[in-house]
Amino acid sequence: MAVHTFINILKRALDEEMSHDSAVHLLGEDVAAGGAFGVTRGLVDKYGDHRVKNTPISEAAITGLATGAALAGLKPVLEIMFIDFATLALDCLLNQTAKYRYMSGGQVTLPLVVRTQAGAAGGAAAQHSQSLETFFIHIPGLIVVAPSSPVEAYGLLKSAIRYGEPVLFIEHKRLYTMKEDLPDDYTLPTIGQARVAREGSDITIIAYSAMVQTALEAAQTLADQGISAEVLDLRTLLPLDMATIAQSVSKTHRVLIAQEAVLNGGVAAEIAARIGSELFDELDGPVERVGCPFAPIPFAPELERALLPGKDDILRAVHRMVGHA
Amino acid sequence: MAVHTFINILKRALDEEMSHDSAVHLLGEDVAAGGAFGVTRGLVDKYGDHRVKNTPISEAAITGLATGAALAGLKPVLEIMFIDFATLALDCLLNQTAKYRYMSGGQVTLPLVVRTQAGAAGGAAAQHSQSLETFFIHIPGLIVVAPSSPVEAYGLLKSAIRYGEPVLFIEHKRLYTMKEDLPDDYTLPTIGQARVAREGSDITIIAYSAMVQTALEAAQTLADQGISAEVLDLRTLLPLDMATIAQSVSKTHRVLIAQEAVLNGGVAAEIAARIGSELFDELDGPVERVGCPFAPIPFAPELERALLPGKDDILRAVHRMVGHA
Amino acid sequence: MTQQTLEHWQQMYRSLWRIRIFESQVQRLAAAGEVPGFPHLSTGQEAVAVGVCAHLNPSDVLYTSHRGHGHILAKGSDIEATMAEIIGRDTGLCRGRGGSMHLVDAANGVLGATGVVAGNLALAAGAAWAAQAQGKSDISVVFFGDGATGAGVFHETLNLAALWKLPILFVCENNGYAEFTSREEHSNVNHVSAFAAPYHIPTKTIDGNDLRVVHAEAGAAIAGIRAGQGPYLLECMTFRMAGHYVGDAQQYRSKEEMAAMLEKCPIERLKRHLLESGIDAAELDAIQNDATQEVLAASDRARAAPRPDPASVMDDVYTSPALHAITG
Amino acid sequence: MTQQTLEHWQQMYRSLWRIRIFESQVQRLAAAGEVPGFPHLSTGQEAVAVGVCAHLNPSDVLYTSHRGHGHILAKGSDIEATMAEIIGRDTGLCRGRGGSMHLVDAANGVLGATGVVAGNLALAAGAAWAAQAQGKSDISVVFFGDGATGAGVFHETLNLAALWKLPILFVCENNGYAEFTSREEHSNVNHVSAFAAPYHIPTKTIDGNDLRVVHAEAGAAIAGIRAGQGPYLLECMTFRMAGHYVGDAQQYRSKEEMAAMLEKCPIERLKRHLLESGIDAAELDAIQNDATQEVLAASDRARAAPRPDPASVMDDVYTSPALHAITG
Ligand SMILES: Cc1ncc(C[n+]2csc(CCOP(=O)(O)OP(=O)(O)O)c2C)c(N)n1
Ligand SMILES: Cc1ncc(C[n+]2csc(CCOP(=O)(O)OP(=O)(O)O)c2C)c(N)n1
Ligand SMILES: [Mg+2]
Ligand SMILES: [Mg+2]
Repeated sequence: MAVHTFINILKRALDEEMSHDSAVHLLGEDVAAGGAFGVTRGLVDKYGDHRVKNTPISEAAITGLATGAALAGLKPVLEIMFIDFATLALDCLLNQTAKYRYMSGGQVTLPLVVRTQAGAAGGAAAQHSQSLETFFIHIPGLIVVAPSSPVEAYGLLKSAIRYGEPVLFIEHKRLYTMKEDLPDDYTLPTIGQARVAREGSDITIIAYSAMVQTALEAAQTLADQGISAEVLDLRTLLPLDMATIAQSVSKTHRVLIAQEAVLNGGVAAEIAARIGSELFDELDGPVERVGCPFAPIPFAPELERALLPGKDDILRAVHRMVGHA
Repeated sequence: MAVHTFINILKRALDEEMSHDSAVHLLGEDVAAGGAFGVTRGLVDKYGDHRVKNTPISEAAITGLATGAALAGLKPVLEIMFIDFATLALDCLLNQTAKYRYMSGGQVTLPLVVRTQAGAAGGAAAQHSQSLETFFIHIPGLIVVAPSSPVEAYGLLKSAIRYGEPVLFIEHKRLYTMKEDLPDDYTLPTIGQARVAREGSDITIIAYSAMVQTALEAAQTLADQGISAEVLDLRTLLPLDMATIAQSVSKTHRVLIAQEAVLNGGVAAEIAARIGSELFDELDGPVERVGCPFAPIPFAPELERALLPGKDDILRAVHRMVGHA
Repeated sequence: MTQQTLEHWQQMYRSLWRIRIFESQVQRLAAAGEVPGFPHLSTGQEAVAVGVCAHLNPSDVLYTSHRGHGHILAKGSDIEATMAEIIGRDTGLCRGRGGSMHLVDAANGVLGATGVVAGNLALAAGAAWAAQAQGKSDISVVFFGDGATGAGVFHETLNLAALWKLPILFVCENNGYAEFTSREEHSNVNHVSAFAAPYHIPTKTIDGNDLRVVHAEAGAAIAGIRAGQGPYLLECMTFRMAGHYVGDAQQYRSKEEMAAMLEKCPIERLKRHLLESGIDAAELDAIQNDATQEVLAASDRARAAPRPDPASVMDDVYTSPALHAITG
Repeated sequence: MTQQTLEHWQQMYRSLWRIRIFESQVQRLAAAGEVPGFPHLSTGQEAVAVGVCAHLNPSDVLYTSHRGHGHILAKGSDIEATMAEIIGRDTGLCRGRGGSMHLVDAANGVLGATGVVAGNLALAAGAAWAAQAQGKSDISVVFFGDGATGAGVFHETLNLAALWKLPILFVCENNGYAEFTSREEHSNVNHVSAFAAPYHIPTKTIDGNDLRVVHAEAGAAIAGIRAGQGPYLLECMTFRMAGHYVGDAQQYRSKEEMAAMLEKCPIERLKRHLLESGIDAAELDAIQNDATQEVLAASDRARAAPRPDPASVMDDVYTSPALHAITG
């Protein structure tokens, strides 16, 4: 067992996959220097600059390049420095990458992982703080993964690289310095399966990415107040693991979904809609959502804090839903 | 009163707004020739090529150009030929256009209309058939409008041009040849207000764009079967008119939402989530959705038909929800 | 002419006709309502396809635009399967999922057409990168129109290709139009080859309607690429004899312009040359007839093929069939 | 030197120092934890800002990148309000909503900085189009880094600007780096000015650390633009003396490189020139001191200003306050 930060364990996952499969190549802006956050630091020394490739600031072309390389036999792991700039890659991801297999009638496979980094922290402001995962769950042909902790990131990144589909892998900047033990007997998670992060019986809190940590903190406080909250970590946003959700909801009959993204048209809306339809009879009350109010992320810390959803928002919502403890 | 096609009435709206406000300028690929569908045909002869400007195939730059021009005093109406290519403009729309007013602390206004064309018809295939409105309802700062008929398009386009916010205006290709009378006493609709397209009492069908016509056809059939369906035409997808929705749901207690876009993470999910939360006690059964299964739009007509949601899907859903007539 | 060169030119003459007849047939079928969507014909531009693809192996990768029928046939894809795809049949290259703008024939190195202008230039660079990374001698070729050079990703891709010295041939078919708008209204840059200079990418602007010129210049360019010299940009000046898509009445073009174009028809030009070289007119007619028969017979077989099964509509969204159930 | 030119150069010397001191102060405040986010300093590049902006009127529109403090101060924006924004105060240019990368001062023609590399080049072209359409004589100026030329929209914008003959000055500050990666790893194109040639856009590569050169060349370029000659691309070769952002340890740069840069400091160079022209050293010291006092006093006032009210966080998402309620 060893302690790892999120950043270091991602590097370990990349290192292991590169050493076991020579088709795996890294590319992205500054990846040879380690990228903006140091995730890939040092890998160029081990694998050379033909497998760890710096790119120009050309999000559209490098995404197309990675897509074309995946169609031609490589397993590229592309880094898009901030998810805010993944919009520059969206034409490719939507119109080429995700549709290639379908449009070709199944002739091709496209083993590609696009790592990117999302979320708000520390005044990164409106163009470096967004949570844009929703765009990608609306794209047939993509897989979307959003790990909630270092160990989760390790396992999910390795699984994603081996998965053989185009995967968007979203890392939350607030998690980068989080530390966690990697168990010796660790086994890789299955893409598409959610995880019960904490068991409970009064209410289900569904979350993903950094919000899982927030939900766990809230659940701890709720426990002290006599409310037993189950926390689900979705892990994969596309596809959604409705089976695990159904299991939990059939037990708790109350659901709160928490996300950092703006609520309108967000991932939580899809989950709420599905639960509202498929599990209507299990519900003792409305499915509620916690998320960002409908505004860009402001710069000043007071404003950023005021806007971003956090533990208190979860607590308030749960209290409203189950009655004060 | 005069009969107009969707295409011609859009041209009339543009013509009227250009003649009454010299700040209104058109730009886009082939707009001088009329655009791919002839909407702007002839306007260059009337207003000159300094107000009806052909652009290169540069979706990112022309969207930025229109944004910068709006910030500097023009009221541009930009055409993006297919919404499928609006992804190339998304970085600008998301990171610049929609956020400018907020990020500047309210210093600027941005009166801009981006007209685009969406939806599937006649084998246009995976890259020319999409319904991507969901991307845009997730962007604080934008307004999203999707008219359902010629007269609606006329009024909403004129209102959008005068509105003073950045508006995405989505035209459905299947509606282009639809004809409708423009009443002499027509008054412009208010952006943000939905419309009851047909009154009913057993179930509310919420739709927008071409799907409103499909829903109206379904409602007619349902009426023959003794089921009274109310059809709401959202008109504006962002913001959502929850007041009109609430009014209808409080009457019918059953809701079906119909969209052409793939369901997962779509506009209907947001509506379902809001109704599930805000109107939970009004519901006699689960809120259901009809939409496209999770796949790209295939080319062959048999496949396109098999995938696209239509009247029969609405009928089936309603029958399930209210019991066979 | 030696027997060998003679046969070589005869074969290319045949290849030109196969494309021309194929697309006339697409046009006919479209008029009869048998072609879904809006196919774009390369009529008048066939010499580019034939001259470039003559130098390609099946393992070389080809990407093309919305106007790609000719390139794909010239690379050797099956006529029947190509036509079957364009008319939406289950026996089509893509089982009827793709259509004219999304033709893919992976087994033949055709990685595909795209309906997004400039949308696959970077993918072609990716294929070149993969070949380079895998130590293969294959190259990547991508065809695109002059309008595509207005798209930013074209320039991003040139930069990457030059920087990484990728084995890729960029072939621009400059037909002077993007849809209904002439080149002058799109750009001050008359010659697309000008875009190569900043990156030190070798380039040439050539007469794309002269098959002999295209063949020679493409051959030289490809030899250089295979020798490790990195990317090359070949600009072929040509004319779109048909409308932008089948059904375009081309009111934006003058009669003079249309007439001048006919003069430059690449098939007529090769024919004149072959006749001058002493080949028998009857022999050329026989080639033309033969190509016509071949294409029409393939087209008929394609038209007799079954339509896709609606129940298969969710196939192949993902590699794993299990995923459809989860997300459908 | 005439009295007038003397005063002119003294004012620009002062302007250089104001920027230098301002950014040292940002760095100090950042180290003390008073600056949210990750500000980027233009230390070493000030001559570009001062030399170009000396030719601008308040009604000319300025756009800049993530490294824009200098440009904005040189255009004449208020020091206190600029600092207040960078430290997130309610009295800041953008009421604390924007921060260092999103400075906007519309009343002064500063339409803003952006955190998206190359993200506002086309907006700047839009401002130029609006001026042209409205028959104004204003021009638009956009500053960007060499890395931004890797982005497709840069090329799309050049094409549009040339085609529409827009009154816009593109100013590239080529500092040889994009973040931690040197220009050689980004592109084969050493000089950004090479990108202008295909479009026939006039261009020059100049020494961006020599204020006199920048001032003269920018003046000539802007005069041409105002005279209706269309766009101009000015490439200023310069050096980023600070890290990419405050906190960057710059381990990717050698000691020699760092030392060589100091030699080229634009302020030292102007100072040497002014001394050689016979200006008194004491006078220059006085200017420096004066600028220092001005900036530090403004900074102190900014630091004493109130923080934004959290209750105002939903203001200005839309123009109409009614919309917040509907969508909030
Ligand atoms: C990104 C994008 N924008 C717009 C279109 C619509 N469109 C289809 S073909 C075309 C013109 C293309 O011109 P060119 O590249 O010269 O190719 P050509 O048709 O002349 O062969 C346009 C604008 C598109 N398909 N993709
Ligand atoms: C579209 C986009 N991609 C990546 C980034 C991350 N990033 C910020 S600054 C920068 C380097 C910019 O280099 P250059 O344009 O030369 O400007 P400089 O920092 O040297 O002034 C990068 C890659 C970004 N902000 N935007
Ligand atoms: Mg063309
Ligand atoms: Mg730089």
